[in-house]
Amino acid sequence: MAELAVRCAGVNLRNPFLLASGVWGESGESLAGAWSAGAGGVITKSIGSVPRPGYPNPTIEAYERWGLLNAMGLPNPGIDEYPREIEIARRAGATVIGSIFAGDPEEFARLAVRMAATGVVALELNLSCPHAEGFGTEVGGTPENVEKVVRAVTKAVTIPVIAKITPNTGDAAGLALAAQRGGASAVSAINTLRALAIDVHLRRPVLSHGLGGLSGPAIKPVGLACVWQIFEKVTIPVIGVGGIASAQDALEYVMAGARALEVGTQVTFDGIGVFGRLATDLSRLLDELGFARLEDAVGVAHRASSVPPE
Amino acid sequence: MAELAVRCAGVNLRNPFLLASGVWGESGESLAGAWSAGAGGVITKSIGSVPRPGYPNPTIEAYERWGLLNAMGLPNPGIDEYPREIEIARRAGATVIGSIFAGDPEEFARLAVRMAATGVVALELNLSCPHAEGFGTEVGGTPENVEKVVRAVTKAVTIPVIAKITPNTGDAAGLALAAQRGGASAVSAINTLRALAIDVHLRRPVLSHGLGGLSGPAIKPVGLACVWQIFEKVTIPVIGVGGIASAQDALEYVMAGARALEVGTQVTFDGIGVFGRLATDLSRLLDELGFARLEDAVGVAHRASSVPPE
Amino acid sequence: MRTVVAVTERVAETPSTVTLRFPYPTAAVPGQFVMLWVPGDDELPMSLSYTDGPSKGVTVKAMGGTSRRVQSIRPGDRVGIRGPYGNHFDLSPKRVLIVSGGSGAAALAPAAGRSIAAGSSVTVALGATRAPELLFKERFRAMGAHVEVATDDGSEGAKGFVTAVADRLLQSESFDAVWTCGPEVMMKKVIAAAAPRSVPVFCSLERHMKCALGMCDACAIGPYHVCVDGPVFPAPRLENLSDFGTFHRDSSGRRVPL
Amino acid sequence: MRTVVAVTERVAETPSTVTLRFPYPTAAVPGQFVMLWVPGDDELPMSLSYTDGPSKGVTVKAMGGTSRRVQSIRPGDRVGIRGPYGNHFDLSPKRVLIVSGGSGAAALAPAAGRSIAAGSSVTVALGATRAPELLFKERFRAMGAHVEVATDDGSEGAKGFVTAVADRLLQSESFDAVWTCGPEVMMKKVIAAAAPRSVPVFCSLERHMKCALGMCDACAIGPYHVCVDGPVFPAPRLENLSDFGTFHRDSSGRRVPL
Ligand SMILES: Cc1cc2nc3c(=O)[nH]c(=O)nc-3n(C[C@H](O)[C@H](O)[C@H](O)COP(=O)(O)OP(=O)(O)OC[C@H]3O[C@@H](n4cnc5c(N)ncnc54)[C@H](O)[C@@H]3O)c2cc1C
Ligand SMILES: Cc1cc2nc3c(=O)[nH]c(=O)nc-3n(C[C@H](O)[C@H](O)[C@H](O)COP(=O)(O)OP(=O)(O)OC[C@H]3O[C@@H](n4cnc5c(N)ncnc54)[C@H](O)[C@@H]3O)c2cc1C
Ligand SMILES: Cc1cc2nc3c(=O)[nH]c(=O)nc-3n(C[C@H](O)[C@H](O)[C@H](O)COP(=O)(O)O)c2cc1C
Ligand SMILES: Cc1cc2nc3c(=O)[nH]c(=O)nc-3n(C[C@H](O)[C@H](O)[C@H](O)COP(=O)(O)O)c2cc1C
Ligand code: FES
Ligand code: FES
Repeated sequence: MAELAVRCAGVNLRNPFLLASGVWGESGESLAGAWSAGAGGVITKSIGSVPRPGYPNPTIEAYERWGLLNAMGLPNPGIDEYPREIEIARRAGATVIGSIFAGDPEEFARLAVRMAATGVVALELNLSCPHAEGFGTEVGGTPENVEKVVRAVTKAVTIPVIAKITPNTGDAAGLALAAQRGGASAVSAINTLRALAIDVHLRRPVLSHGLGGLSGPAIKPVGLACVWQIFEKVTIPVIGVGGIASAQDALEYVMAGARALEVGTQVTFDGIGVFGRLATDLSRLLDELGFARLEDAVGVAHRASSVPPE
Repeated sequence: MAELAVRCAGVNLRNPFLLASGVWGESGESLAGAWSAGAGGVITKSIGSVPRPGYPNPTIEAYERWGLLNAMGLPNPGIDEYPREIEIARRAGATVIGSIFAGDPEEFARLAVRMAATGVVALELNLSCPHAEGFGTEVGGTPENVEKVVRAVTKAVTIPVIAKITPNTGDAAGLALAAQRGGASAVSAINTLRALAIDVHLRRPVLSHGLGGLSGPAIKPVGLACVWQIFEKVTIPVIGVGGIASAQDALEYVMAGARALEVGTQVTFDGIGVFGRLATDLSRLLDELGFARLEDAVGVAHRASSVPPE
Repeated sequence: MRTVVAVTERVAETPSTVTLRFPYPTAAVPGQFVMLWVPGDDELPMSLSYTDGPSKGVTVKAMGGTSRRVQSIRPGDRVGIRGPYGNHFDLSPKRVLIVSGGSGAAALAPAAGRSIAAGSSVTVALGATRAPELLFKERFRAMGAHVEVATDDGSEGAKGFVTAVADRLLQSESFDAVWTCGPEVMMKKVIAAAAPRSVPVFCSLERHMKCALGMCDACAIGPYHVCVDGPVFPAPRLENLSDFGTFHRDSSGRRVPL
Repeated sequence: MRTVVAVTERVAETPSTVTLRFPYPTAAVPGQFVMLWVPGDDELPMSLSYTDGPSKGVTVKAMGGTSRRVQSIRPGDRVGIRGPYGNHFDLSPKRVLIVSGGSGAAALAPAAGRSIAAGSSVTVALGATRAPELLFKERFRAMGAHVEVATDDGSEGAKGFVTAVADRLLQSESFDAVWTCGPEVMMKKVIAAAAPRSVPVFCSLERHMKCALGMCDACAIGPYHVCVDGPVFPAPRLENLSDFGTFHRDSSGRRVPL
């Protein structure tokens, strides 16, 4: 069986499949559950400085098995209470990455210090929420802002920092490059695509917040393009996320340049067992395609292609 | 039956469903065919100054019935030969809108004059091809460029000008506003989302060009968000496009702010009969929901919503 | 994924509970719940109090803002429905004791109905704060269930907690299963009462819900998500959960005392 | 949507044509085509010259760059396949005349095979530039078809156009249908020859193709898209099309003389 273990952003992962932030990540038991279901690591729900209830329901809308729209509104228990949950996950042996969000570089830095103190192996900075005012494009929409936030955080903590890049931009690679300049150990892409659903009977948006973010298989082609473009520009590892539902999807991301992967929405469609299945299937697929190690497949599609990137 | 006829961008449409640019739009007979199948109007393939063969195959990849990836590479017969095709469509009685693409404002203006001379009722400027170097973000990626191109064109011609906005941006509404400043009579949104597919067996991108554009149902939620945000900012009419497959999809766009609609990918999944079906179904749906005219539904979801736009 | 339906019927069941009926042909099983969207307000999980046939129903108790708003809904008003979600009661036991506290009867009544129709005998220990709040008392009786009542103020039946009635019934009669829905402290007592007699207990839990799809983690309790692993849990799954009967999570995911 | 397969067999059929066989279990009907992707080069429409069973095949004539490249493919090399696409020959006629020019036999051979297997009698007028280029002559004979040959240089069979052979056969025998594939000028002549005898003619057309999904318009001829409305057309659909036999469209969509 092909070797799935990878080292990414200075963290050893038993396999590349991380639980994506915002899914099963509010309680320590759920994080532990994802770990024991076979995830290579778990990323917490994005945690802020204070508890946040999020938006009223409806907060989600599903499209068959190909897409999911959400505007949870970054609900989270806040950094004062959350260490308890991380402790539960760590006691279960999980490799935990702490996701945080904030409104400016200083708040990010303060939060980062608190999150690092919980013993997480790395931080992921949510620079890309498409629907929470003040926490999305405001901090992650321009290379300048991305660089400032990442620099503030990398100065404040010693653990690796992963910058999660928004796809709601004309130039994801430019944002990733800014994160690299700011000192990020890796970038992850993509978060959800800004999106909307309307109920024609009620003549109003379905989600209480109106705008939300699209995830699931529908965004895989978009995530792949972002990872591809980012891989061409940065030297730090790229973590691929968006619509991964099968080992083949995973390998597409890896060949486009991803060293690790995050899986979110598919947990809804398949249950948490998706992690065990993905790892087994990917190992088999690599065998079949003649790769001894996942690592050997990272970015290979760039070499084959005779076409210059855009 | 509810009234589907609308006036949009100074053009009278017998129904709001326009054939989207790039689908069935290379030959005059096909344009005429879409018209006789019931389209409210037809938009030509984007035409350039000289003939362009486009990229080699593979140029498309389909995802079941929810998405389609393409990088045709803007193949077109060029403005010297294309008037022949428009003539065929016009003789068949079709309301024809001429789509053009170019590399800078001056070329846009020159082409616009030639296209206007063919007797099309309006122009659509393709400011948003996600995969053709020099013709996509370069001309449509910033408000400054959009405004310049639109102004150059509106100064050069007297017929209405529609600016087609890219969704590969953090701020589609800002681009639309720039188009309005430049004198556009309407904006259309969205073009395809930049996307990629990789063949894991061959370790290379599927499309010969590598990057392409995603269309079809998968992008409907994204298109709706763009139209929603644009409608909040501009006073000119908005034309909704992206993933329209049913009357309900169409009405979502209308309630989000669209006065007219374009349909592309669904022609692949349903055949050209989709136009007749959409018109009949939409008229029925409007009846059922108590709208006497399509016009009465334009933008109504904004009024119901208590939530401020982002 | 949501269906917008016009409410066809509104029944004031007790001073604090209202049943709404609406057309929703999707098949459902007693114990399952739907997400009920009150446009412009919120979307709440609600057990189906009527599961059979094309017309479904929910029975809502006035609690906070949204449930009060639900009560003001009139026939013709439109709500959004998605679901049904979650697991359900196993209807195979032949002699069932139902222990219902407050609005818990909403989840239990359709289970009793199908069970009796299939030939089981059902006894209901029905609790409420006071006599007029006894939910579905007549409905249970009309089905052919044997109903025993407890009220906090003694205005009808035994005075005090319904768990005392349940305890007595468990001592005097034999049951194959106990189904219970109501405050978690009540359900904890029911589990304790049934334990010496080795009667399996199934509890229907309520937790804050957002997605109802097993994703957002809002409804997490221990290793479970009530929306997909529940709402019905066999007692052994709950007994070792420190939060059962003591803590739940609020909308932000903070653990707060029940 | 594409399946990448390893070619299992390569057969040099004539000096200019090569058959590639590959595993592709999806069902296909004679007349349909696939899109054959030569990684790193291009993707071309190719009629299935073998439609039955899990192993399909295409037979490719060396034309321009890509088709030459196809010919250099060896067993074990991988190609992408999608499809089959398009309509197919109606196999119900009992007495069929096939008129094949050049690589047209690729589309016609499997139709002949199934037709004969179903009890029809098939006569083939097989044309080529010279004797070694007569594609599938032995294959047609082995099926039980009656084969008459024409070559441009007279190196085998009648000297001259295969249409002359077809004309003679149409005069001397009775047919229920004519199937033809080859250069459009040839097919035009076949239509003309069959007209006086009122035998319906079905032509398999080739046009530049990109999507094969009836969308990109590359393959438009008159009101039709060859990829979805064809490739097989009954003659009356073609007769009034000004481009039939005269113009096609190049990759840019320009009308260029055939
Ligand atoms: C599976 C399930 C079935 C239920 N069935 C019924 C039923 O049949 N009848 C009935 O009256 N109630 C039922 N409930 C409870 C109901 O969903 C609400 O909790 C209750 O109506 C109070 O809502 P509120 O917004 O009016 O109260 P609030 O004043 O907003 O809050 C009161 C309490 O309700 C909780 N609550 C608020 N929003 C939610 C939410 N989205 N999900 C869960 N709890 C929430 C709060 O945490 C708080 O503890 C059920 C809950 C669940 C989880
Ligand atoms: C439905 C259909 C079935 C076909 N079946 C066969 C077959 O069984 N055997 C066979 O040898 N050929 C077949 N062809 C023709 C084949 O697709 C190519 O046109 C031919 O192989 C020449 O390709 P090339 O790139 O080598 O030539 P080029 O030198 O590139 O071009 C030569 C000619 O081929 C045409 N061509 C190039 N690319 C395409 C394309 N994507 N689609 C269509 N035409 C193209 C050009 O317009 C030009 O006229 C079929 C075509 C169609 C439409
Ligand atoms: C319900 C939900 C909540 C999410 N919450 C967060 C979050 O708090 N922080 C974050 O960085 N990403 C969040 N995301 C985005 C995911 O982590 C992921 O980037 C995105 O969903 C794409 O991956 P997927 O298609 O596998 O779900 C959330 C996604 C969903 C569906
Ligand atoms: C094959 C294909 C070709 C296209 N070509 C063009 C084009 O030439 N000019 C243009 O403005 N848009 C082009 N588009 C974009 C469509 O007009 C439309 O904006 C997009 O596909 C979204 O709509 P849909 O989901 O209904 O297809 C093309 C789309 C497809 C699928
Ligand atoms: S309500 Fe979201 S996981 Fe249960
Ligand atoms: S090949 Fe695209 S329409 Fe036929």
